[in-house]
Amino acid sequence: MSSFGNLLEQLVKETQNTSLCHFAPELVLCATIVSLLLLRLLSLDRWIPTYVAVLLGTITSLGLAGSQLLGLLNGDTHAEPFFSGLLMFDAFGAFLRSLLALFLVLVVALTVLTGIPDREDAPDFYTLLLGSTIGMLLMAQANNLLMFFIGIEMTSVPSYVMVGFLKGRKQSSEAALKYVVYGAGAAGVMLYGLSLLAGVLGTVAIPEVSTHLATILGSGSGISDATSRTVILAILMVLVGLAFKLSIVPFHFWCPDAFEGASAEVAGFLSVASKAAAFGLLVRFVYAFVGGANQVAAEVFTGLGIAIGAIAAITVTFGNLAAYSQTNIKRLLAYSTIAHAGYMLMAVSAMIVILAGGRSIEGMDYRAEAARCLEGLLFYLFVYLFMNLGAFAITALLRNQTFSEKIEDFNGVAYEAPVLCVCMMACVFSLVGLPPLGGFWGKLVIFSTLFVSGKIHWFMWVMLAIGGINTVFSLVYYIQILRAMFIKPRAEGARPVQIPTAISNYALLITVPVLLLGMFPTWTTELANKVATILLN
Amino acid sequence: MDSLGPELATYLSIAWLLPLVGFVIEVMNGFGQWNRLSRKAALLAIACIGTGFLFSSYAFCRWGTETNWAVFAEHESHDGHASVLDNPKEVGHDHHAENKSAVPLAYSGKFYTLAKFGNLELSLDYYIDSLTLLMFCMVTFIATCIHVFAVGYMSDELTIEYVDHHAHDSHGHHVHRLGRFYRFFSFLSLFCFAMLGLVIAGNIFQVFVFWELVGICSFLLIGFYTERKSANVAANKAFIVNRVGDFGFIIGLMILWTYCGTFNFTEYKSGETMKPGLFEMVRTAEGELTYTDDTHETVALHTSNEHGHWVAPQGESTKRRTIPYMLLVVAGLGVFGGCIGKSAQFPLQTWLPDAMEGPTPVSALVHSATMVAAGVYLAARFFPVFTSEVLLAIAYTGCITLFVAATIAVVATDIKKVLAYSTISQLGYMMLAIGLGGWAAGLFHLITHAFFKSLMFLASGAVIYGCHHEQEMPKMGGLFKKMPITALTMLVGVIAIAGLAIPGTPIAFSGYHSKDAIVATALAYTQHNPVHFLLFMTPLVTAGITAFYMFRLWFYTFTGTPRDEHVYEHAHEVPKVMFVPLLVLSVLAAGCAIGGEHGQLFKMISLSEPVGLAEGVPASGVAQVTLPSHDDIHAVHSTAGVVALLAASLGTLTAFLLYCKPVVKPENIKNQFPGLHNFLVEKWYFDDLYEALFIRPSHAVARWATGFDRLILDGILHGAAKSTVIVSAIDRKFDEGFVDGIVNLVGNTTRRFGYSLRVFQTGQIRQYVMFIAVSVVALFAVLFALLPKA
Amino acid sequence: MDPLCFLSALIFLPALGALILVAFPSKAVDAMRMFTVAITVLVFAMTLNLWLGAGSFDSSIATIQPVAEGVSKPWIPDWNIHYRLGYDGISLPLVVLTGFVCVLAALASWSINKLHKGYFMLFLLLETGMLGTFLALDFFLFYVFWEVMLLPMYFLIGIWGGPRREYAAIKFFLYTLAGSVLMLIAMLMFYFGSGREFSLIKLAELAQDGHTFDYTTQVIAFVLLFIGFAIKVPSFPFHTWLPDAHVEAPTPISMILAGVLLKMGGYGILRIAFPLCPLGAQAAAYTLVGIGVFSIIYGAFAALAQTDFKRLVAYSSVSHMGYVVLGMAVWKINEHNGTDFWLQGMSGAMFQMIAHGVSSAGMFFMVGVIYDRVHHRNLNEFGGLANRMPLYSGLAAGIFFAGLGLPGLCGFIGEVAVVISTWNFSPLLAIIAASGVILTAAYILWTLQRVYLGAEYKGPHSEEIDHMPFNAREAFVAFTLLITAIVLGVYPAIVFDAMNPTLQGLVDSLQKAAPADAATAVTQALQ
Amino acid sequence: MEAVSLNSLLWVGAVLFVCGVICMTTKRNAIGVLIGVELVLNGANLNFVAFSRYSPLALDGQVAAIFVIVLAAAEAAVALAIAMNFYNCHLSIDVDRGDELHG
Repeated sequence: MSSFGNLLEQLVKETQNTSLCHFAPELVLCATIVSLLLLRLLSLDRWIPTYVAVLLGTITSLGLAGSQLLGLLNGDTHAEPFFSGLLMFDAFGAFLRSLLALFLVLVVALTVLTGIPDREDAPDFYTLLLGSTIGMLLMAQANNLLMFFIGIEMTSVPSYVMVGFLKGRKQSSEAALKYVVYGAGAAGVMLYGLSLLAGVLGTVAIPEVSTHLATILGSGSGISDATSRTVILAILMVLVGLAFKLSIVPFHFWCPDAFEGASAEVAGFLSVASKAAAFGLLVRFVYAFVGGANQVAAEVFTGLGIAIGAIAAITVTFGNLAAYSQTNIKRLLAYSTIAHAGYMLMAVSAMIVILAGGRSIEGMDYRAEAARCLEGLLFYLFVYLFMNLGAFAITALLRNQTFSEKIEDFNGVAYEAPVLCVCMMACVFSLVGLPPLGGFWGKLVIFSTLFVSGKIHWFMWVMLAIGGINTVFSLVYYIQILRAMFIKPRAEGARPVQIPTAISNYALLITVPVLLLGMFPTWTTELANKVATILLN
Repeated sequence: MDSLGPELATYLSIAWLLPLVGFVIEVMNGFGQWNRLSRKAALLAIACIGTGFLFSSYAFCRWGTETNWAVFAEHESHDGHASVLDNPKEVGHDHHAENKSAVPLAYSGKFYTLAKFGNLELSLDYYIDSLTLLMFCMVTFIATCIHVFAVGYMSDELTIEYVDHHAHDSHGHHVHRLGRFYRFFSFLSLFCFAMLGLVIAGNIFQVFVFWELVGICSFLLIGFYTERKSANVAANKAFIVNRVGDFGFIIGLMILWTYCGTFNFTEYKSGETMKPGLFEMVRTAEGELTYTDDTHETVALHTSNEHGHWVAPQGESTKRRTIPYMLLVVAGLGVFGGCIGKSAQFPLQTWLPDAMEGPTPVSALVHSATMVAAGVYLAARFFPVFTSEVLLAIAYTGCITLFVAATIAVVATDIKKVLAYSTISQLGYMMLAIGLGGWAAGLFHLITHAFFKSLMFLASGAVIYGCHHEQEMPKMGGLFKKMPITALTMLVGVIAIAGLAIPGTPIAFSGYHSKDAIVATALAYTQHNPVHFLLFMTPLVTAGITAFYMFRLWFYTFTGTPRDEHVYEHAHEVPKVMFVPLLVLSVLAAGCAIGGEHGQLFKMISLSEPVGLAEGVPASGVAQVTLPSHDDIHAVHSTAGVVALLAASLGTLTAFLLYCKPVVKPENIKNQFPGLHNFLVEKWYFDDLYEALFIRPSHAVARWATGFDRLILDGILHGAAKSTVIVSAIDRKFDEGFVDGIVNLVGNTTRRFGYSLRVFQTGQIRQYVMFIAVSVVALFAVLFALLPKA
Repeated sequence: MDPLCFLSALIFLPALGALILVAFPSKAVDAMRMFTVAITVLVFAMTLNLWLGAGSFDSSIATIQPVAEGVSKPWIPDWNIHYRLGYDGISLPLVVLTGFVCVLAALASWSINKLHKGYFMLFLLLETGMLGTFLALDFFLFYVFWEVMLLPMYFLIGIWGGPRREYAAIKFFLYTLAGSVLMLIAMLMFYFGSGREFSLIKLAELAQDGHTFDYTTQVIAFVLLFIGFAIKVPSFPFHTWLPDAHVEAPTPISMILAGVLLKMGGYGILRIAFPLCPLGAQAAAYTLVGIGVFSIIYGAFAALAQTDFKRLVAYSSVSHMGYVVLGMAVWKINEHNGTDFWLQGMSGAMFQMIAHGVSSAGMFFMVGVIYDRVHHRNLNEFGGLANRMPLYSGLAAGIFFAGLGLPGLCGFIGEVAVVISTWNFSPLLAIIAASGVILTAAYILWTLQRVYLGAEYKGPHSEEIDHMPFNAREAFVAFTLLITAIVLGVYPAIVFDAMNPTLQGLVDSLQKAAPADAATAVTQALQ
Repeated sequence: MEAVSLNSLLWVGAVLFVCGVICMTTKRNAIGVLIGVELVLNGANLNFVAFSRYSPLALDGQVAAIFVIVLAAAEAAVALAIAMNFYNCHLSIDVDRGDELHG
């Protein structure tokens, strides 16, 4: 029993000394949730608006996450697993946590401005929001297949509710039902895959996966035996679950419906945050397999990378084409979200291909190149945070004036809300990927990684071409929004739009980084590169 | 004497640029403060061109003085001009003085560089020889006369409300407009500038530049009555038909530029070294081509040797510049193509009669005396580059032209059209002469023709003015009594062009001498080349026709009984300002060629004759024609003179019998040959032919070009769209108006596809979930199918 | 002033002006107009200073100035991207042209009748984009400026354009974006092929050393780049955006579009496509010449069939810009003149760009003037303007003659220099190209006849012609253009002298990198 | 008692999984769909437990199973709530009635 006692003692010690510190941002968010509930319980929310507490909590969380990131980058602290290896404390995770926390702050600020949860529902809404975020933070740090699933579920369950939060609206309830059914189904498939994976590999700890896998794949019979096939099947099922979160074709169906049914704020939140977290998870998961792959596995994973790339290309194309015919701006942006997930998936695909096949290419520092892929992904996520939130936020802000989210109802608003519309223009052009906006730089980095990985397999060049063509196509539907705002005349008798300065400032606050990231991306790219290099070495 | 070249260049440049200054001032002030009633523009224009004449004359005198007037010294020998060249030669030529006796006296130099590409250089140069000087004097003099005449002729433009009886608005009223006196003179000034620039040009590129400029002046002047559609159409036609010729011109330029690397006529200074011009490159000092092979397929281009001679480097050096003989022919034909356009030669002669829409002084200056002669001038100037094939082509072109135009002139009734056709015909004579090697004869005719044709045009202008803008001869008749001065001066011109003379006496008008020279050349030529007998017969016959239609014109207009009382009633003699130029010109038309081949004018021209022509040129090339020497021509001169005179007299007599003392009614003849008459009246159907051959097809191609996007891509689009419709089972009309170009094709296809994707997005949860299952299975299958089998 | 600062000031002065415009009250239209004109004049003065000012441009130097590798500051160091500026004989004339056309376009902007502030801001931003494109020497920077230009253009056409403005604007945008995506891919090829280098000068050196980029790479890159630039030029078959964009754009924007934007295509070919892929360029030379010739003829024929005045001028641009592509590509050495004919073609092409910048801007302006009065552009419903508006018609005739290629005016020099250099390359194509002179004359003269000549004006709004006389501002713009056309036509050496050393250097280095006509080159070497 | 082989357990799990998927895809009733989800989750759970016995996964598998049960309960609760909400709006829990959002 003493060993158990020792174990327990060690656990407590570890928890107190390191794990809780590392877990501080999440803890702050938990505390915020509790305080929200308490505030309402004590009826204090009459004096203290809910959002004040939420903002306080989220900003604190952001500060903590940021300082952790800085610490890790400066080498003050070092990467280590915590909570007995369930979670991983490293720069990659810290980066995503900071990003998510920052995003959370911005979303909360947006909800304050749009007033989407009314006073009564605010604590519930923020509870769900924060809860979902905590799930995402877990996803970003998951170091264990179980945490993998827990993180996804923690993210998903509150978001189901948030989608259906607009009470009494048919569309909203329908969207939520679709989301939940689809999500639960996907989660089920993924879990089944996880169970197979864990069973076959005999471990749930992600860092151990690669060694176990190498043993299996290297056991002589290659991948043709049942075990290997089971592993591949399992991986595939897990990827289905992730693809659902990322809304990758063909697991994207929920996305437009859910986004259209949900309020723009929620849609914006889901489109960025759940993607960022899921990509974090995907990278970790994939790296676990590919990172230590041997020669046999290299071929398999190059194939896998290309397959993912093909799916990414299909996703981009599908997202862009389907967006053509949309009349609802949220729905249009939902398809745009799908397309952008495709672009980002391209980076992952390039990373897999380079990691798996780069060693055999002479003169290629494959780890550095892979780090560039990851850098591209992280940078893209960072820009995407601003530009996509910007687009959704401005939609939400204008919706509060026009009471509609139809594109045609935004006709001519540019002349009554110039700042918002100019910001929208910047965000939209950034989404298209035009310089000197951040989206361009993100695409450039990703395209460049595709180009480099093309040396390993020509298909990556095809993807590059597809990506390029899609950039052109995407212009057509994005510009519908701007055309409505700037070129079409305001409808006769339309209600005049008046935008308070605070709202304009908020829009500027989101948009200026888009511009700055495009003109001076160095700071961010270097940061992302550092993070990526640390993860991949 | 080194300074003479630049000095002459200075004088001529002043003469050349003064009209430009005049033009600028006239145009500026025309829009500005000058009112519509002011004659200042005319005075300025006359001052400019008059001063230009003085400077030209002074340059001429300077030249004469420096050469001690050797040209006018009595030298019976045809190579008399060699003595002139005892004087030191022109700038920069001293280092190969031993060549000088064979090279015509010429001064060349550069104004400034337009562009320089490595060793290639485009510049504005001058090239001054006796021909240049002569042309300057002739052009400025005639232009001055015509300017003066135009003051009278255009005086009805001095109004603020000019009624144009030939232009109607949509209600059928005459168009009222402001008078445009100043504009007319500013255009005339611009034309003078361009024409003189063409004459002084020292390289073929520069000729092209001014070639185009005279073309545009011609365009502006033909279309002077902008309200008249016919005038606009004629102006366009003139310019565009000329451009067709210029197309050939450019091809010639391209070939020469590519193979010779220069456009200069003669040697020029590039940096510190002298480089050969086109003439030195193509011809030796003896005026012959140098072949590099026995089959005569390649011509060597000369470069400077260590002694400063222009020779072809010997041996199989690849550095030797050569030009395929065929390309030299093509280049010559190309440049001649330009001449065809400008000089209205067959088959581009159709624009000139239409160009008579312009005011008559314009016809006199631009479309008879100067611009149209520029083609002949260029053909002469560029003579050294032409090979025998080109010369033969020139000869036949001239031959056909002179005949075709003369036949049409026989049936023309518009007084100016008759003159226009006669101009074409006479230009044909000039071309013929040049093609036959009668270089000096052709230019001789150019000068004499300039005088008598401008005279006749002005006279016809006077008639038109006197008859209040009536141009149809059938409405005239008997005008001699009303306007005797005009009639008499016109008669001088008619006699001159008909080539009448009293045999055995020196009494002969200018046209006799020059045409005589041409016919003599033709005769000598035919003697050497009997195959080409038509080149003698046709001009001979046409000489008769010429006399016939010119006298027909005169008799028709001035004699007989008035055919239209109204016109006759109002006819009156023209004012002094108009008839004085007529008188001046008639003196020159009659007397400018005094002495014929032994006269000063002919000698002056001969001085510039290309080397080697005097001795004749033996047969060579594909054409195998021999050019007669001066001696040959001289030998047949009297014979030719007699037959030509005979032909002319016959023509005159016929005209007299038909139109003055009608023995036979012209109508009867007309009715006898309705087909032929129609054929001639319709101008040999050239216009219709071109309409069908070129104008309509090019408009069709234009429509095709503009419809390419719509029609072709539309078809593709419809096909693509239809198949997409079937595939996606969506039948929705889409905006056909956007269908324009490939972008739309792609755009619409993708949009369609986008719409079709909505089918999948059914909104039904069960199907969504089904997708999960199906997708997983499908992905699994695909992945396993693709994975490498270890 | 430090050259980098000066060039940056030149580029960003208009952008600064646009920012200042924000502060103007919306009602102060005249103030905004004058302010914009003042800014453009200032920029033009700076460009002139760059050209003529003491010590700023030495026309005898072939390399980039003020220093051979361009003045630069690191911009995005981890990508080795520099903010690198400089000018030489190729870009400087175009920079000056930009300054010049912008002044006149600003003066032509009086006809803009709504949302003045937005218009002038976008106008100035556009100028920044254009100047930046011409002055940038870093591929990435070039690309950024290239794209930056798109946005204002889209809105300028889309908001202030004609009835089908949305369509035209998006068409323009799509075409150019498609081109720039291709350019982007080529850019990546060079970037990674060269070991992460974006400097156009270094890339050119690497490309011309013959080892860094192999033949296949160069051909692919050239095709990508050429399509990107050909869209802008525009060459057949990438030209169909142009008529729409021109027809719908407001007059001053048409002027800029024709006067400057199209030149970027030609400039890109000379600055990037040729130096960076000499082998590819050489392999494609015949195709390029073919495209150039076909564009000349096709554009001219298409122009002949138009009934819309502006569309006609737009197609004439297609035709005229065909000479540019043609002239650049006549890459063949001649036994005696070496690369001189190619140099001539290039110089002619460059000159043609300048000349077309002047003449087409003028033509569009002249169309705009009459459009402002009668509000239609149907060629069959004009006529008689020569009497109604004599000064206008006279100036218009002059400018159209410049487009026609009349000697003494700017259009002639470029066209003729290009055409006569072509025979050396291909006699057949030379002949076809030369036939363009006939068609050009035909459509221009026919246009003049239908618009200015004739007995009377046949279209609607006849009274407006009398109510709105040709005013001094318009006359000034037209006069300036005509005088420039004449000066360039009479003394083209001012432009040729400025650009010839640079072009000579370019031609020599390209010929060295990809010897044309190898047999001849060997023979020459043996001697 | 003869020990049940791993494969047999996995087969049961697989059957559960497939049944669940079929249930999800065919049931029109929202509750039925949720039942399908539960079947799928339980199939996975069975795998975990089975592996915990037969593979090095050991206790981790059982822990995972417990967590999954908890999460499944939470999810089911939320899903039912959402289904209730849907019913309130549509007066039906036929999932095919939710077809407003499409295209």
